[in-house]
Amino acid sequence: MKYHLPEARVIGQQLTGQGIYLLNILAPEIADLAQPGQFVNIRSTRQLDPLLRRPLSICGVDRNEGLIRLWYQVVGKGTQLMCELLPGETLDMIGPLGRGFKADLTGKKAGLIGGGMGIAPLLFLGGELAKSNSVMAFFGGRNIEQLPKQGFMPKIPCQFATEDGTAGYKGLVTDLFAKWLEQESPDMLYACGPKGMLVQVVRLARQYGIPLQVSLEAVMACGVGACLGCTCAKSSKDEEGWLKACQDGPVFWEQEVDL
Amino acid sequence: MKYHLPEARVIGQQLTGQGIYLLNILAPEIADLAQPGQFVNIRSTRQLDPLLRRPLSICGVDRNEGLIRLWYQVVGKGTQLMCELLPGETLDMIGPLGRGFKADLTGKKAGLIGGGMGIAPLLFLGGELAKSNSVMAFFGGRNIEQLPKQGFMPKIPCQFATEDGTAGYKGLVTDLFAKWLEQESPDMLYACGPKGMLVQVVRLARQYGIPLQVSLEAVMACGVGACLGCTCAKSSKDEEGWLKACQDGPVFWEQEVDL
Amino acid sequence: MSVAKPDLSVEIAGIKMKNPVMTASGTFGFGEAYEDFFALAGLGAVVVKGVTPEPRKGNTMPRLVETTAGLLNSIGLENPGVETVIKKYLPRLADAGVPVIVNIAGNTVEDYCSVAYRLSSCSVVKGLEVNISCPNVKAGGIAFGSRPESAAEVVNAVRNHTPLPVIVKLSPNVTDIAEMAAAVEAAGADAISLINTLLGMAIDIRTRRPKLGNIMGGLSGPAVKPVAVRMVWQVARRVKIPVIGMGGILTAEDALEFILAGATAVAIGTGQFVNPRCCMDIVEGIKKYCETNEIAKITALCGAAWKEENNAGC
Amino acid sequence: MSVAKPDLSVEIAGIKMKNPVMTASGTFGFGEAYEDFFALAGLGAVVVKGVTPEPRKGNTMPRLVETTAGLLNSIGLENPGVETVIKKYLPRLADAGVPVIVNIAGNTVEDYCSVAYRLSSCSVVKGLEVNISCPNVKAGGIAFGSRPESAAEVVNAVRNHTPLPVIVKLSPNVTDIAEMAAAVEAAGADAISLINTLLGMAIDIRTRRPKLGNIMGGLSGPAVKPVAVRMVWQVARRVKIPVIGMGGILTAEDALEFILAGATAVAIGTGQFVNPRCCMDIVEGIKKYCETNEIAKITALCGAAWKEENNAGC
Ligand SMILES: Cc1cc2nc3c(=O)[nH]c(=O)nc-3n(C[C@H](O)[C@H](O)[C@H](O)COP(=O)(O)OP(=O)(O)OC[C@H]3O[C@@H](n4cnc5c(N)ncnc54)[C@H](O)[C@@H]3O)c2cc1C
Ligand SMILES: Cc1cc2nc3c(=O)[nH]c(=O)nc-3n(C[C@H](O)[C@H](O)[C@H](O)COP(=O)(O)OP(=O)(O)OC[C@H]3O[C@@H](n4cnc5c(N)ncnc54)[C@H](O)[C@@H]3O)c2cc1C
Ligand SMILES: Cc1cc2nc3c(=O)[nH]c(=O)nc-3n(C[C@H](O)[C@H](O)[C@H](O)COP(=O)(O)O)c2cc1C
Ligand SMILES: Cc1cc2nc3c(=O)[nH]c(=O)nc-3n(C[C@H](O)[C@H](O)[C@H](O)COP(=O)(O)O)c2cc1C
Ligand code: FES
Ligand code: FES
Repeated sequence: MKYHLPEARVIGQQLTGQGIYLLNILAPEIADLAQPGQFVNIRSTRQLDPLLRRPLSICGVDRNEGLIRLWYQVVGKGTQLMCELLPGETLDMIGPLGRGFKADLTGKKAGLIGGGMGIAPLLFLGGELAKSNSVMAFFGGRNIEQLPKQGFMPKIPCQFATEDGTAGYKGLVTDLFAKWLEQESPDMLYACGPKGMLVQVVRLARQYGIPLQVSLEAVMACGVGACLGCTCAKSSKDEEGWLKACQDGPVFWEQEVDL
Repeated sequence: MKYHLPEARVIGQQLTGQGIYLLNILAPEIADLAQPGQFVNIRSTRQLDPLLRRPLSICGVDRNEGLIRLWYQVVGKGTQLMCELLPGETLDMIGPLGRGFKADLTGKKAGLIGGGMGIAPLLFLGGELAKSNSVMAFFGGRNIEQLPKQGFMPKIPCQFATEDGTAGYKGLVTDLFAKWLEQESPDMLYACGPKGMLVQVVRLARQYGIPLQVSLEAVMACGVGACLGCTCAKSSKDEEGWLKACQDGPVFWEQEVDL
Repeated sequence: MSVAKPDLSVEIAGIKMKNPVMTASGTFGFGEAYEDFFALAGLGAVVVKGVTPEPRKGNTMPRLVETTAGLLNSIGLENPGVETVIKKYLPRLADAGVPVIVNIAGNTVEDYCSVAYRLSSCSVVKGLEVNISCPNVKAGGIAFGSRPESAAEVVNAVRNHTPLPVIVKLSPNVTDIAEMAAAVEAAGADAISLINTLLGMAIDIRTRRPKLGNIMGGLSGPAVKPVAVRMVWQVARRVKIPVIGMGGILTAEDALEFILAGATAVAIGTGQFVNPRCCMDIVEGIKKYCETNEIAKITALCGAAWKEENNAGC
Repeated sequence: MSVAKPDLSVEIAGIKMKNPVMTASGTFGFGEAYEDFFALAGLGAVVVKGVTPEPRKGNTMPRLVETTAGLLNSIGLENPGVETVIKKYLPRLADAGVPVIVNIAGNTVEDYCSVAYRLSSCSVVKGLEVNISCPNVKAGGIAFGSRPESAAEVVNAVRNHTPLPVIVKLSPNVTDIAEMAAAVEAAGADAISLINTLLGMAIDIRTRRPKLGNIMGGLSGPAVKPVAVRMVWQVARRVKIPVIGMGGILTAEDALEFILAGATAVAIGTGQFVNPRCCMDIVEGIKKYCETNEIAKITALCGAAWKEENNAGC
């Protein structure tokens, strides 16, 4: 079931790093159903510029309070308008959308690899997985501004990497992850982030033979499978056709897709 | 001289009646030059919907503080966005624009007739004229909500009319004005308001042989004489061509135009 | 005073619709995408995605670019092919309580005919919408819909391969839309729908390359509405068959503009992406307009903007 | 690293411009309207309002309607006629330090020729822009610019009545813009400018009548940009003469899109209404882009979106 909340109320918004915001929205129907890896599609103006909704991963929920949390970076006019929203104002939201992570594990060991804003869905996922599994997260960004902060981080063991060394390991998050893989044997891997990072993670997962789920991005118009705009290439060369990031994904088994 | 203030600061905004707002903006350059009857052309969003500026009459200035005052009704998306502006926020403004009222009178008697939001420029004008002339204003609206209130009214004698009788005379403002004309012999008349009202005022002014200036409205794109979109019909049948409301007006001698 | 229960029903080429609001092909999947937001039975008709004889993979990515108040798409008619559509997608629509219209496409006249013929035996299909904006491979890729002769050829051929009502969907990328309309009317079209998308493109100044994988794409959304209303006006004044208007409709006010311009019905495409209840909100808005303005039958508004002009002239 | 002083100068048919930013005809009066906001000398060229042999009253009101991210206008070529323009308006531009291009219009081929001839003796005029979107009264009101033959006829005739550079301004309301461009190039055009406005209309659902006094009007502004970029791309790849791109340019990013699509220069119309310093902001923005991206000469970017494509293919 998907819900359309034309007037979901902003409960609070805070800056967590330069140009990066954490937004709390009252959306009980969506909070109730949302699974890690799913997203919402948002309009934050009644005007027609920007015209289309903007997809954002659900980064956390508070089912008691009926809240969902988004963590996003301002990159253009849609996110700019969003970050100007004050508590009490409303935005127009559809969700929960898409196929989330398969995370029905118990007593397993899971590795999470996130880069940039791709960390957002992994925060939700990490909290859920940690309830009955052992989890290790690897989160990387260009600098400390891009990393998640105490307060909206789930309580999971986590290693940070920044390209400029302002926090954690100086370098790529995949380096940290590769080192960890040398010693550990996780049962499942989850990744979300820039394409270059995903390609590395796929390589490592294959090398060690560990199942991997990746969350992909694509430009979207409808978000609900109607427009066929958000295609991702299927990996199997024999089978014709594409996958829809908004409906078949955004989370795929790495074998399903051609990055 | 016209100024472009891309970030004129909102100092305060208040509701003066249902859907009608009084907006104070810091715009020292414009406040300095503005003459009654002139207008500003405003954008209150950085997005491209609505695309064009919206013309609003200058309803008052505070030259010491560098403020201009606008009094407007919310009728569509441009004015809706404007009324949501909070103190400290900015709007993009060009002004002062157009030809204002000829008001270099001393020791004369002037009559002002305003209907609906057409009262806005007459508030500025009335205050200026009253400094060295005797002024009587006739302001009408559909109901009490539409009338100007103490606090932003210049101190001039004034008779109100409302169509529903919620304030002042119950009926048309032109009736009040007509009665006044039976007893008084003003030297100059000034009118701004809906077309039907202006037609009546012109009829009366001609009947009594009193010079009349009218302020007209037209849909505008540029506001500065570039697009030729805001034409008003010239009255003289022999001479070809149109007048530009934004440049030749918005104030005209009634003889110049064909209402 | 107001009309209590305005009659919103319209008829297009024998297809009875409870109201004039349809979906635009390619923006509503096969009717399943918006089922969580409203019931199909609330619509006047459902027009499904363009169907070709064989499955089509569609164009390369990226396929979407947002422009100011518009959307450029280059989906490239991705579809599972007519057989799969008949087997997997149409059956679900049998009990939806709404007429189903299938949009058909092809690269040759034979393509169109074979899809039309194949769909004619499906009881769920109540009409065909012929998308003539497709490139004619035998004519070097010039769209069928860009010349009156080639448009008429397709329409005539399809007409002879189906007993179903044939709605012809015109391309707006032409010098004289009324001439195109007259040509397809003469060739046997039962109704005309317009506009398909305006050909457009966008360039990324960072990469210095076109933003769409396919370089060019079709522009839809509010940006194109003035062009669409103009074309509906021109076509409705020219032909006798009913017109379905579309292009940038997001609200009931937009829809009414098209109806006043001469459209018997309207279709919503990009509007659904913006508001997933768009079609239903429009049905309700049209109803309210009729109530307030004492319009007993919506058909009375069709073309009123120029019919009243004519009356005024009498 | 960055280029310290990028060379923004371009040349269109012998007209030397210090940068590629021009005004669009009909949106800048005769150069006086925006003088409080920036000096004309900062522009690449000034293109003034369309001029006809006799004074024109223009169309009835209302002449403007805002649409979503667009503007419909039906000014109807209001202008004081060529003699008054020469006497009253052009002299003020003599010392402005910017090339002046006069847009010319007419209802017959003779109209165009007489204005062209008359303007050729004015030293201030550095080029003519021929607006072929005007209705040809001898052909029942069909625009000159909607058929290659009639477009070529006007251009050829004007070419024979002036030694000045002839820029031909194409109408976008055609099936094949590249064919139109090729026709006017063959007929002697020195440059091509595009796009003029897209024919559109809007209806008031309250009065149920068209919003424009003239019923239809021309659509401009951001809404049309994707169509304009596409047409510039198609035309620039087809012809050898330089192209001036316009249609919805509001920012330097927009202007660069047109340049990458193949425009040598760009013109700003509706953008000036939105931002009275639009042209100047664009000049500065282009300069900054060149600096940051190490573009020593702006001409290197002309058509880069497809020239690089070709290179990549080698
Ligand atoms: C499933 C999904 C989940 C996402 N989750 C997050 C998240 O949790 N946090 C976050 O910061 N970002 C997330 N993104 C990216 C986010 O959608 C874009 O940053 C946002 O749409 C940009 O909008 P804008 O108007 O600010 O920028 P624009 O001015 O529109 O564009 C800026 C850049 O963003 C890209 N973009 C624009 N529209 C879309 C779109 N509809 N889909 C994808 N990319 C687009 C453009 O290609 C461009 O490169 C997610 C994207 C997807 C598809
Ligand atoms: C010189 C001048 C002075 C004005 N002064 C005042 C004033 O002091 N107070 C006040 O309340 N209103 C004034 N107006 C009217 C005001 O400009 C419009 O109400 C406003 O532009 C509507 O914008 P919108 O986006 O809210 O409405 P829209 O949704 O754009 O339209 C609502 C209505 O307003 C009309 N309108 C829209 N744009 C314009 C435009 N550019 N010019 C004229 N009419 C337009 C439309 O025709 C429509 O009927 C003035 C108009 C002019 C020309
Ligand atoms: C993503 C997308 C896919 C489309 N696919 C088709 C199609 O398969 N067949 C067709 O005839 N039109 C197709 N169209 C055109 C629409 O049906 C419609 O004519 C056009 O979008 C204008 O309407 P709108 O502005 O309401 O979207 C498509 C449009 C979009 C945006
Ligand atoms: C109000 C207005 C008047 C115009 N007058 C003319 C004209 O006289 N001659 C002409 O060739 N084009 C005219 N145009 C078209 C513009 O020059 C330009 O081609 C078009 O508006 C697209 O550019 P834009 O989107 O930047 O406005 C006019 C456009 C507008 C908006
Ligand atoms: S965004 Fe429309 S199908 Fe995925
Ligand atoms: S608004 Fe453009 S000339 Fe008056």
